[in-house]
Amino acid sequence: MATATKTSTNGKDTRRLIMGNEAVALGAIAAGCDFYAGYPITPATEILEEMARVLPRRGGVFLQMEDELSAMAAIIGAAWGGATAMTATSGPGFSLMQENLGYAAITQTPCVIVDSQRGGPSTGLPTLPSQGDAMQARFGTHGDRPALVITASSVKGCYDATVLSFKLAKRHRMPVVLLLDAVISHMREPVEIPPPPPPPVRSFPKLAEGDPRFGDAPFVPFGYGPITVVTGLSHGGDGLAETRGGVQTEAMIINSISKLDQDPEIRAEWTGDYRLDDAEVAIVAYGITARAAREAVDQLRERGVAAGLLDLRILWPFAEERLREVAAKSKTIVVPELNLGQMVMPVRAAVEGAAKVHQLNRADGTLLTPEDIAAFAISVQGGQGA
Amino acid sequence: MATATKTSTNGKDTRRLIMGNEAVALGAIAAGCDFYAGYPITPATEILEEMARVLPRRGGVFLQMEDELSAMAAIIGAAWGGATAMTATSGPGFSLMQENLGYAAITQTPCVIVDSQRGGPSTGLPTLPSQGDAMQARFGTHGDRPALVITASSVKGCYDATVLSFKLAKRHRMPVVLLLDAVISHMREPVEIPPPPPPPVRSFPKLAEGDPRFGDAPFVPFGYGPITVVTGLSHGGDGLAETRGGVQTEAMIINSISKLDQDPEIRAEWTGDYRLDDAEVAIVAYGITARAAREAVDQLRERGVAAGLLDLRILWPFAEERLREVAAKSKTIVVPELNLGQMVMPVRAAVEGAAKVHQLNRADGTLLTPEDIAAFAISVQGGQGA
Amino acid sequence: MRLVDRDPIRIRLTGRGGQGIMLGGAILAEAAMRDGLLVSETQEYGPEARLGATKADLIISTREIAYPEVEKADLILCLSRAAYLRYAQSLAEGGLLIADSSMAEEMGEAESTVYLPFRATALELGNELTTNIVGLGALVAMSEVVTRFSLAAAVTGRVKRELAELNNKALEVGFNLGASVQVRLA
Amino acid sequence: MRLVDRDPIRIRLTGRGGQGIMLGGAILAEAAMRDGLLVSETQEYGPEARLGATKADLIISTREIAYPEVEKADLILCLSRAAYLRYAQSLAEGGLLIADSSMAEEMGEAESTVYLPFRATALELGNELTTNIVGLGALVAMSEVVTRFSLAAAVTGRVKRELAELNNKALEVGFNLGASVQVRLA
Amino acid sequence: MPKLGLDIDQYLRTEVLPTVWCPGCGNGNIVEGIGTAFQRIGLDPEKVVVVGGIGCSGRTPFYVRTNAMHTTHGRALAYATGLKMANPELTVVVTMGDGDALAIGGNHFIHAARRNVDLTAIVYNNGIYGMTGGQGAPTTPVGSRTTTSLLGAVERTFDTVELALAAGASYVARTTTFDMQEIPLRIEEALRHKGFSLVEVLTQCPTYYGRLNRIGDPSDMLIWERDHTADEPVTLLSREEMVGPLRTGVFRNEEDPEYIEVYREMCAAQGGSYAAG
Amino acid sequence: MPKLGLDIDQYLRTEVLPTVWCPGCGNGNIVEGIGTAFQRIGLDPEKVVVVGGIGCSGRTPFYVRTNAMHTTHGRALAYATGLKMANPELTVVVTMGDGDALAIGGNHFIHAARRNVDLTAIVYNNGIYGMTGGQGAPTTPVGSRTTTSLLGAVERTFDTVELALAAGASYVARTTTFDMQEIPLRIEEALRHKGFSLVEVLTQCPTYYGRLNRIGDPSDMLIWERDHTADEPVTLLSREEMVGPLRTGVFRNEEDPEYIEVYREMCAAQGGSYAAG
Amino acid sequence: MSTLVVKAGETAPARLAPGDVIRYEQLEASLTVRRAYCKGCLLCIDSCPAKILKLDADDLIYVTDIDACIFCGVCAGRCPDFVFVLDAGTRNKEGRDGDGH
Amino acid sequence: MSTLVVKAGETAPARLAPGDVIRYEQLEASLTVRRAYCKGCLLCIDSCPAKILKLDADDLIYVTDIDACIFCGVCAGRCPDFVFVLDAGTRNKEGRDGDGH
Repeated sequence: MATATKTSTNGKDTRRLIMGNEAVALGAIAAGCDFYAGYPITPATEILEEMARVLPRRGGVFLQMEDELSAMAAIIGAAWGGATAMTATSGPGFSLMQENLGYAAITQTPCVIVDSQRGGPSTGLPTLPSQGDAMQARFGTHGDRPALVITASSVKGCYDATVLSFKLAKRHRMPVVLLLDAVISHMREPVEIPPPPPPPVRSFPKLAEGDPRFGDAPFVPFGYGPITVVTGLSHGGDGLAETRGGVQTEAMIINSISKLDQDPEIRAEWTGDYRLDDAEVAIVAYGITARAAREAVDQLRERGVAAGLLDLRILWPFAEERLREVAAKSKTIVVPELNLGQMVMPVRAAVEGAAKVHQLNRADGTLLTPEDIAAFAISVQGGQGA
Repeated sequence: MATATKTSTNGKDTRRLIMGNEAVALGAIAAGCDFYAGYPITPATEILEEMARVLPRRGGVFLQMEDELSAMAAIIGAAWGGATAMTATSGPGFSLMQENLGYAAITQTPCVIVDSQRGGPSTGLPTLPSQGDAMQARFGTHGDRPALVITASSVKGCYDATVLSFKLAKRHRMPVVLLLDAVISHMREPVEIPPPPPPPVRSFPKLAEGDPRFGDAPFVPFGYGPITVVTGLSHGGDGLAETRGGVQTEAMIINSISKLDQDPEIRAEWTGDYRLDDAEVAIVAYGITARAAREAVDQLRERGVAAGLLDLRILWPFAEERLREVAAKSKTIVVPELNLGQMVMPVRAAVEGAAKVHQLNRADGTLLTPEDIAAFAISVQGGQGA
Repeated sequence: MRLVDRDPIRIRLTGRGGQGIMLGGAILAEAAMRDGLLVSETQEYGPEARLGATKADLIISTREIAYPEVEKADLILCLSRAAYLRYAQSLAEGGLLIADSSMAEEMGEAESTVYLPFRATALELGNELTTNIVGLGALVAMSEVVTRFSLAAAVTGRVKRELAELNNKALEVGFNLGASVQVRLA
Repeated sequence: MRLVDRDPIRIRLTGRGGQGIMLGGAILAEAAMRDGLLVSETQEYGPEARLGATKADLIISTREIAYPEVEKADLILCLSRAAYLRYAQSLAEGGLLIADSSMAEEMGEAESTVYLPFRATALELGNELTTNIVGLGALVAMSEVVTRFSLAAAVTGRVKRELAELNNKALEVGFNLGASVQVRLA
Repeated sequence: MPKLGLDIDQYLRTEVLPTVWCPGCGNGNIVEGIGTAFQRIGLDPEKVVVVGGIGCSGRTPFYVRTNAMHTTHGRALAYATGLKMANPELTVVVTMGDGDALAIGGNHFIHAARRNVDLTAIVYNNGIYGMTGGQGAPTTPVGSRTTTSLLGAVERTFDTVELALAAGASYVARTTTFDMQEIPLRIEEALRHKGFSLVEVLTQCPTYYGRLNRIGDPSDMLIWERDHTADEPVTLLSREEMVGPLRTGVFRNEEDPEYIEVYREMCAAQGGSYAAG
Repeated sequence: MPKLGLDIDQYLRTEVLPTVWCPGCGNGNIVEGIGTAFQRIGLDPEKVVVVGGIGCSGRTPFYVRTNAMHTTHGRALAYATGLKMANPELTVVVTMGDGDALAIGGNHFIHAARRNVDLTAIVYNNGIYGMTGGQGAPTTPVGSRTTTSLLGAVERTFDTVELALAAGASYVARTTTFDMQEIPLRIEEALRHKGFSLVEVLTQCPTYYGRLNRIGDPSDMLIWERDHTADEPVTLLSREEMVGPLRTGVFRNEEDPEYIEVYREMCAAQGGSYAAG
Repeated sequence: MSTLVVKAGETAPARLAPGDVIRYEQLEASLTVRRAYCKGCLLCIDSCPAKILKLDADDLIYVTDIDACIFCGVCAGRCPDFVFVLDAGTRNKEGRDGDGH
Repeated sequence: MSTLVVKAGETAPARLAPGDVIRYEQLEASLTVRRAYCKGCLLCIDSCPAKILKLDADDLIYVTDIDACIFCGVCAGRCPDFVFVLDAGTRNKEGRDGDGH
């Protein structure tokens, strides 16, 4: 190390040392976010603070709302006012946002919600990390909806995932959930980040009066075209409530879901591989646990176990196809999670027995270490799996 | 029919013609419920109205709260005040209850929450049935928790399931979710219901000062023993917050989960069978869809298809073992649901390829008919499955 | 099989919001129960509860009723124009539609349709709100899906006490209206 | 392998809330970055932010850092008694614990421990709040995990402008404190 | 007095009429008041958004031919706050029932009043939950019958006006559907007011409130409204005085720093150009 | 004046001391006030529940040696309403921070005041979010610095007392940690009052509010409190007057039908025997 | 919806269909009645000073005697369902309802 | 926590440990100082009329001169951390802080 320090770049380094939460804020600004509404909550608060600092000087809107219910409502309202909007919270606030998240889904409103996960349930462990909201991010609101949930496992990853979240939220006209955790949010790493762009200039497609507003139609906010009707009731392409049954809404939701699966960028970003090609043991992980798993892979390889990592960078939609490919090659799958077993369910459902799926869980606020994962992988390889 | 009417019992019939929602209220009273807090919402409102009518005359408490957040909070508070408490709602309200539902879970508070499902997401189809909250009932709150979710498919079933919900809520010290739908809630059927018992007399085990209050300890409300500390933070058996990590809470949650799986009454009520013994096609359904499936089984049998029904009477914990038994015998499983595919995931995860699992979904507020299910079963038997 | 011998038999009561269709459904279901039969009754709710077409569906049977919704109805009672337009097509093959006479002119004759003056009769009785009871009486007189005795008991049990007499009268008139008609209950 | 040659090297800064441990972590991490190294820094948050033991963990490496938490630390800086009690045991084999002299008497001597008067020195400088900077200076002087140059730049960049001079002075004193000690960096 | 019954069809979505509301429900009168006020001011429908919550009156956005946002129960003002802040050029009118605004939405109501963003909130107060079939509301007068208080409501009643004033609303008025000419007048004043404005309109629910309380037909309910109100805009009455008639009129109409203007200055002080997008 | 500093250890959970609160935080003074009031009345700890929300002051239940219920953010009064109604023999005290009570919990606050269930609500108002690190609150005075308003807060400020009065609270008082002898006095009055009672206590957050606004050390913050308040319990000031010192004292102390009594009568009228279980 | 125009002196058809829109044109004023929106609530009937409104067999509103109409607009003001539209024209500005004739 | 009793006329030890509890017993009154609860916030020091409170090297409170204590209880009233407990006994009821001596 003493030697390494000699290679100092002495100020030529353009990297910045920032927290995951700051990277989220910078990513949002880079993606043109000009509206933030939120409410303080550990461990997401620094996103709120950073947006409070930055947005006014860019002419954007920062609103500290009375609660998380209204924060979610405000960003949906803002999106329909033409803004590129986001909020950030943690488990308790995310639970409160679920109803309005469903509204954003049925009204096809682009917006970004960050959930920095802490130990749950309830108030739980406010300052400690968890992955306990993975299924909630998909199923937390009542009814069915298209879901797009993105993860990150580094500070740079927070920045990139935020930019991606906004991009996909706009492309697919939907709320996108960025799922972090207390460690990622508060971790500092040096990152290379481009300077922020100038404040965004709003521009939307032109719509004529009779054009559909929902389904495959482009998102055009109020005031940027002919009048539009938006409702949380099941509705048709014209926005008016369906009076008998929800045939049109069901079709639009199914259509949205299938478009997610076919999006080339989602397909490209869906999962990350590490030494997976010849792996006999595939570790399927995401977020902070994927970092530990990566180190576990190295440790396992050193010990002669052909291990590899599939990092679920986009949790939902779930990368079923990829899982089936992995299962076809690696007959053992290990799913380590900081919860009592959540994403292991879609993994099992996807592989349908093609590989033996073992789960490794911890939900006490402590991270799974590389050693934990490696030891578990060895134990299940020896036939003593969970 | 004209003939049948001749068999009239002319008043000797002790059955009553009531709605599913009324049956829930009667079941609650039968189970000793003496506290109801709620908020009006279609299609659950009649439960609120019935409890408003009945409870005061029994000296029980009826509270119409300002919203669903506070309704859920109030029943938890009431349980700690010694009451046998419940609330009822539908999807939007259920979404709002999720945060406090997690609090009930971590504080091991017995209470019952009825969710009469309507079309979602968001405001959706307020008067039409759905099964869109099946996964939300399990994963709607942040973090992990033990979950107990019961269904019903008839008016009598509503009554019985409500009684069972209270019984299990008390035995396992946890919030129990009773999952209905708009059709079941509003359907009238003749049912035989015993007269209501007298208002309950409260009685709780004696606790000494140093005794544990959580984990395997009995539930003793405030005022019925030495002072007690209750918190939504991760805590130990003494109720005091764990200051470093949530080891004790994690252990208590895992313990609760495993006790559910071993409860003989849950095991007995877990699923219902209909002509399943020799079935080549097993239909796995719940709630209103199980009724259609039952008729579909008859239709299929008439057409020479050896079909059977597994009715998931208790959705969560999920009857994994039973599913594996079914999969071992019936190589084709059909999962019809009034959503875009929810319980099919745990089914697939449980059977791990031992049977081919096909899903039949509808989410436009219209029921799947026996004909729909039978036709689908035939089509997938012919190898053209979903 | 004759219509009256169908088991289960599926019945749909329709009208506009405010015409007492929900109450009618409950009454008919309770009558079936009083006859010792199995019955399920489902209703259509909507924000337009007080306007537009609405319905109550019943399945009456001597055997357990699995699927409770009515796709095609063996018997339809129709008290309003909007309900006719919406629900007439849900009549099962060989079924019978019993509609208010006010629609006769516009809708025209059909083999499966009988028109009777429910509303006019109720107005004669001095209370339009009894239209549903008159209709029920006629439907039961024609179809015998439940006994008149049980229907009368169900009416008494389900209407407000001060209106019991009026409704019993309406029921009587309805029975007579129904009995006066010759229909093929094939 | 000598302690200073460990790559990655794991460092834990500990003290009580209010002693600037978080800031110290950020400064040291930034110094590493300025040296062209890879670094990850994580912190312990808690409701007791202003009291009790708290820590910042750093991993500094020339290679990509996967798992960012520190289980066993090669270097521990310890500014408070509570932190000592809580974190001293997390020292890695062959690691070095650098603690405030105020604890020397109670904790006793150990091969792996060096006591230095950080707090006393800071008080001499007239501001107890510089204890963390004095400590960082000593740690870097002893371990050379980052260059003094980068550390000084990081301090200047991260403290309030009006306090920059004071902190630079504290850093200097810290460097001297550290340099004055003979330790085995085995 | 302006003429009644003028053609306001340009502000009505006539193709979805008749409304879902029951015969004799007063909500339509308030919609007419909104349309009339829009017409008097001459608003461009493309630059207006009517935001509604859930409940009978929450359906208003479907009937006013402007942009419409039918949101979730209780949250309309939170949606509207985001919307208006994101594009201050839009005129944002928020229509809510009493349950929507004051039961589930009470918090957003007081916070919107506190912030003083330039929104016009219209509370349709019929003292009962209509859409779900006649349950009691926080605004149900003590003693009234509802399906959750068949022997008379026992919980005390909220006073919308007092709450709005205490929370800081800068324009506060109350009127009734009996005072039909006043509705568009107050709404017009509220729209022209800079800041958070509240117009509460007592309106009749003949189907539930009227029937359960045996008040009679819709016209009788208007008489009931007349007899239970007094045009005397005084506030913070003692609890004994509050038993008397409900006060109507304009309770506050003050110039107060409007939040968008405050926010604009705050941005400008930092070099930011708010609402330039 | 009663003596200061008397032994109230019987009402303190001393084994978990010191508190998590920062040095100089005034919350402990309020806890002391609660314990003192309990002692003066002589309450049985087993028949008392202290219910707290989330935030610094929400932790109060851990420190008072009675039954303790530490609930979710903003909902403490809703929990307490259910608890008290389920067992009216319990004395229920609800401790909340300003954000807990008035931001996220604002709705339950006004509804609890409206219902008038016999609860004692104590709002610890430090004008800022402490637990999360110093963000602005609805109670942050305009112009104050917080981590979300580094150039000074621009949103208008809630007045807890005005809101409580408008919503119908029957006992309403405000005091400060500067007035240390008044805290137990007001809490005792509130506890003895039948109905919903509110005691707001202005308390110092030296770590965030004090530091960000350069007020000085905890003692300086007490002086600041003294200089920014006036013992003159008047309400509904005009907005200009509200710029002046915050009024303290007892704003309302009225006998009003308490909801539990009302409910008991309602049950009795139907033959039900409330709270007989 | 096609509109049936009834000019001054003319008589409206004896029987109207539920969806009919009728515009009564009288001198400079006119009153349009959109029966499709009517719900039969009686508010207009009870408030009409000229007592010329009634419900027909379909429970929909109709004008019994347009010649007696004073074009005051009270029906429109009271109607919550947008049934009536008044075009007062010049007549109303100086006409009979202004001076009470 | 064991309590160290300092009777009237006695002197407290020169160096106290962080967790020490000291009860100063003076005639009929006593003042107990529970140092384990102290956070060193200065509120008691600033408010003590006798100016006899100070922080030690551990930033914990101690009494410099108990003989000067007037047992007024202001330290206890100002302390938010339950450090001080006053047992005023008879002395306070009729003693010097009552008549200002």
